[in-house]
Amino acid sequence: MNRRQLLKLMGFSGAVVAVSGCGGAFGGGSAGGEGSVKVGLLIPQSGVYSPLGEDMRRGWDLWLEQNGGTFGEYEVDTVVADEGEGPQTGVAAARRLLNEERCDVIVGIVNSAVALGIVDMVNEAQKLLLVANAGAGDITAGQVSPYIWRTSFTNAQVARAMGAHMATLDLSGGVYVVAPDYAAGEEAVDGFTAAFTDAGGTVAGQSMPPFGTTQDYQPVLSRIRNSGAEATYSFFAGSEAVTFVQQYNEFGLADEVPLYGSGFLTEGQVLSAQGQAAVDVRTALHYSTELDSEANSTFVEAYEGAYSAAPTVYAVQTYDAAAVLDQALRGADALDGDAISEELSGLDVLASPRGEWRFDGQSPHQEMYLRTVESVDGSLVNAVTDSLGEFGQSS
Amino acid sequence: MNAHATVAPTVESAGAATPRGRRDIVRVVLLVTLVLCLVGLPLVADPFATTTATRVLAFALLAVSLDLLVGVTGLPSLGHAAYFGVGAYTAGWLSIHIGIDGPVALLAATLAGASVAAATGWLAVRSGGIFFLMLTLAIGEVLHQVAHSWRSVTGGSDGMYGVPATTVGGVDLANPGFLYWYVLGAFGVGYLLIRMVVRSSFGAALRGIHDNEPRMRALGYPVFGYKLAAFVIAGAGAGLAGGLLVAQQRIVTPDDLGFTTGALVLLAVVIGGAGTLWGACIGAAVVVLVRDYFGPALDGHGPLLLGIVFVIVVYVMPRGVAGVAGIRGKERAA
Amino acid sequence: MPSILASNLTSLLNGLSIGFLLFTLAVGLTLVFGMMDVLNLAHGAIYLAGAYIGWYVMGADPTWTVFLAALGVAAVVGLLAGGALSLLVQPLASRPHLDQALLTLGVALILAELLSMAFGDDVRSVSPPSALAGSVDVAGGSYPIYRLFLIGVGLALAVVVYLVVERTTVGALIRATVADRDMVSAVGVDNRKVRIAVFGAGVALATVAGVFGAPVYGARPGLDWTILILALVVVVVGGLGSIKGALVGALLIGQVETFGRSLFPEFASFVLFGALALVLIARPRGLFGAPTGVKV
Amino acid sequence: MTAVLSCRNLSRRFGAVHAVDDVDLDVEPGARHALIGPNGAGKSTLLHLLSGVLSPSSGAVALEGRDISRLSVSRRSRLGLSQTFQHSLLFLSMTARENVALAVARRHGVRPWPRRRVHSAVADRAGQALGTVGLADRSEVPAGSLAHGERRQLDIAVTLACEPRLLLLDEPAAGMSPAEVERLGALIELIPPEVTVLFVEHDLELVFRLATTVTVLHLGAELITGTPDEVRASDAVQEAYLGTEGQHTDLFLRPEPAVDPASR
Repeated sequence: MNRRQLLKLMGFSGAVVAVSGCGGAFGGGSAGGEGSVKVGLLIPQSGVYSPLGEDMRRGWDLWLEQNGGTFGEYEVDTVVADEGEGPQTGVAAARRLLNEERCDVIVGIVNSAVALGIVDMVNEAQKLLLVANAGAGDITAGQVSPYIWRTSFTNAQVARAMGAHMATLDLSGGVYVVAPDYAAGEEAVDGFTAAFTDAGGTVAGQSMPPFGTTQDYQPVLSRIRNSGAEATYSFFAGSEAVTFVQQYNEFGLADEVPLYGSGFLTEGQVLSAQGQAAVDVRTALHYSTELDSEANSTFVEAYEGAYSAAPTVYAVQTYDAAAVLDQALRGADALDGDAISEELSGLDVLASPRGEWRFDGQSPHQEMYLRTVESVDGSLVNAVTDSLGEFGQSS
Repeated sequence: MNAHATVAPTVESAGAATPRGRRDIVRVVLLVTLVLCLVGLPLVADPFATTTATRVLAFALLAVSLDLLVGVTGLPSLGHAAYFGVGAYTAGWLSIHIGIDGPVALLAATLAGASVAAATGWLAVRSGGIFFLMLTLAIGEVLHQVAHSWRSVTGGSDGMYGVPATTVGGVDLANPGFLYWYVLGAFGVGYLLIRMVVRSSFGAALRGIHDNEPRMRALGYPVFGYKLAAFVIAGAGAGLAGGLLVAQQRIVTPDDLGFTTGALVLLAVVIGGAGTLWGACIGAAVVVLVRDYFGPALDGHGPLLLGIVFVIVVYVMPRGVAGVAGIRGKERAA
Repeated sequence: MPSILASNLTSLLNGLSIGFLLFTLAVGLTLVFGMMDVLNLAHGAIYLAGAYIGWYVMGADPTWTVFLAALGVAAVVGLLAGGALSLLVQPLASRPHLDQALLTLGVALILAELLSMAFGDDVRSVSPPSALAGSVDVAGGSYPIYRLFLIGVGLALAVVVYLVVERTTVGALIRATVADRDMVSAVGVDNRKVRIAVFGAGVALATVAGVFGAPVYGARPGLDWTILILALVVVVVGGLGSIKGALVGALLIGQVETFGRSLFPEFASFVLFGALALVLIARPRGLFGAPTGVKV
Repeated sequence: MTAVLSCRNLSRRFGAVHAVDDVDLDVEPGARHALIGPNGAGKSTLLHLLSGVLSPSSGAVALEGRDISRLSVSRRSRLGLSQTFQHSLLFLSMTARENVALAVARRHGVRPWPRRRVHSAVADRAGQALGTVGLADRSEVPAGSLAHGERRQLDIAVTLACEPRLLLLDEPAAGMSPAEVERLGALIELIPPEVTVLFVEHDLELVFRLATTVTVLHLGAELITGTPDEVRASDAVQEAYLGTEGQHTDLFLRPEPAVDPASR
């Protein structure tokens, strides 16, 4: 009986909609005023990723400040929303930016799950999403969406660079591979292992400790020691990177088995928290503050002037996101996803503090650097010791 | 056999009939207004508000199902989100890989929630009070880890994404308004079913267990079985709610069955006043609005607002919490 | 193979040091529960406050003096915070467990946010006092001295707690209260002051544990929940309200977290809660919890 | 005639204490069987062993010839063995009628959906049971608001509503005023003769008024079982246990502090 009543109600409301044909949830809506572009900056402001969010915001603000706050002819109106720690907050915040704030473009996103979680939303809204950090390959692989582009990296891309490099070292005892047990960790492990073994390297062992709940890496460190490996490749970020690098040193492995990793292992604030334990750790990444180029030194100087802090790769990626949007909006005749995407696919080489890069598909094709942590005047930096060649999402 | 036995209890109730009848009319009017407002919402609200309301409904059903445990049976669970997640993953997986119709996915989600609740609940319902709280927390965390680690099925921390828009009879409900009605309908069914359980003799027995478990045993009730049954029904409700969540959110991540979700839904039940199902819905609305609507705009201070709400509720709304009274007494007595 | 023996020895030792750190953490939680019937879910956030105090006071290269100063500051802050929390909880004394637990959960959310505002969201790592920095060779591998120090601290604390509880009048009152709260109040002991003091002491143990733990776990947002869950598992495994249980539970969970994880790396995510579930299946009230289902 | 309830070699130890020590007991059909003895004699423990609240260390309990030693409280209850508790255990947040209804409803089958006809049958039966114990006009009062004596009455109504074959009463008169005890006595006398009653009671006057058989427990063991007159006349009880005639009332009538665990 209840069900019939319910169905009746549903039918009734359906009829109302059919008649009225408009209203509330069913209406469309277009973005802000003439001559301005509304950008939703979706970055973590709370939770464990918030330091990254801070860097991203600075990169974004810095570019706008340097370039008069406009993309092409458009005034930029930035709305910031909190991505939080994951999709529960991030997806809701994205929806707010798209539906409530009616943003034309969304920029940012640290957590891959958030990016993947809003794919459908972006597709349906036909708005551009420019990912400025999240590294899951799937975000821009296999045409998930024509509207999702990225100015950062893929997890596998960075790992492959290190894998290819380590295969050229004389490590007859093999390399031990460690990454947290989650999607990004797995992508890094797969990317590293494929590139490393293809080039003739031997993997001495592999551990994937639980993500987010591991406080103590001693069991892993014991296994590394017992494996007889001559080097360790690791993928860690944030607090796990701090803990891992410090314990790697405390348990005496740093002197015996050199530590390598993807660059997030020693990037930004993480490095200063690790302190001396991080010295001599070698990582691969597409940026370092120590890059010797004019573009970079100008950028670093401006950044340090504005924020009294050294820039990070996260700031650069968002800085570049602004630059990319600027280029695209110079040519675009509209602010919808199709128009901007078309402009993006036509872009050539982009100049950036990280060096020149271009889009390979919808993700950067860029040079990777070998970085070694060194102590310079009492503070730690990622000195650039080598170039690892150019890598794209798939090659 | 006793003179008192012949006293007729009907005299009193006959006298009370008229005011009660009037109260019933007021109630019906209120109810109809409420239903009309709920149904009419997408006609006036913008898509964002409509979508938020859809989320509120999914979360409210989760809270209602938890209320069956916390408020009615007196079993405070911190791990109820686990069954919510199980339902969401089930519905999501079936939609992605088999492409089944929305209502079928919901049914599957309900069954999955119930089966996992049955498989894990026997462990939890052996205990009560704080120990039940901890065991459910442990079960929730284990399932959370499974969601994290079983990447081939769940997609791990990236979540199970790319869930297609819900279809009903082959028509897809990409429009937030239609989706809202679909979720509202399913919510209504779930709510009424749980309300029916609460009002049945079984529900009375559950309240008896809440109030005085040893006495229920002495009356011959198989208490363990009843608690397990309540746990399974609550799990089914949570599974259905999970199916509704994925219909709206179209991604499921391990966070959806984590500790935070479990704690938030418990908060929702407490805000609304444990033991009253509609109260749990109001609590759910408050929690979702704070988290999804106001939270993202607060420069990252959403959790602070939530904490303050938490504290205020515990202090200022003791009636809201009255339903869980008795946990303490029971624990002593057991 | 000797190296496998060595690594197992290291695991064992490490489990011991983690276990004793967990004990300093859990004993406060279990004390407050046993005495006041309050499951203090703000314990993790309070630990984190202690860790931030450690970070703030100790600086880059701390000496013994600075380390002791940090412990002192943490203890004082903890006592005051505990007293305040006890007053917050007081009005809810007649309400069920869940209400008080929920209040402390709200306090935990607020405190964590305040800490994040005050200290930022960066990961802070803390150096041990310089005398304890560095590593020594243990069983063929090197092992951080500070962790050995933690074993000593934990042992000392266990002895102190034992002496206080078993040999002093306050301890007798504590034991009596844990055994039968109503009896103690019926006898006419004004335990209001005692309760404030015990709450203060329990919370101070958490902040002190924060300082001790800072050189191992650092200080960062989110650590509060990790720590809370570990502490809860410890006290539930040991039996809520039992101090002996907290010790045994902490040492057990310490081994589970190190030895268990190294024995079953593929199930590392599950060993903690697996152990909890196993203990509760066998003994629904924990190892040293009150016996179940006897009285009606 | 076989005993309704019998136990053989029943023992229960708490650590080194033999609370119940090798007790044999037979309760005849229709009997009003009293268990007496001073505090610590093991009366309540024995009752709990019979009802299943406690499990025996050794020995067996049989209900109408069927071994029930390993059955749970609720199984025993369904077999027709019901009990009241020393401190009335009631559903304090529910009305008196709802308390009784819970007892009645189980026998009508519990279902997770509404059944109007059964519901009204249950309500009628509950009202009747309340009438039987003299609480008809208190049926809509929450059990928590009832006076102590009324709670006892309600407790008995709830237990009777289970339609037991054997009723175990644990100190039904504890904490009652003389007037209430008088009413209680009348109430117990009204229990249908086909229901066997086994009760523990300190109030000897009530015991000798109601009992057809009396068992005296001492230090966990059975001292004597017999008719009230036999027990009264027993030298063993008089001398070894009750002391002199003048003291025995004091021994047995010491009022117990009435504490209800569920109301705190």
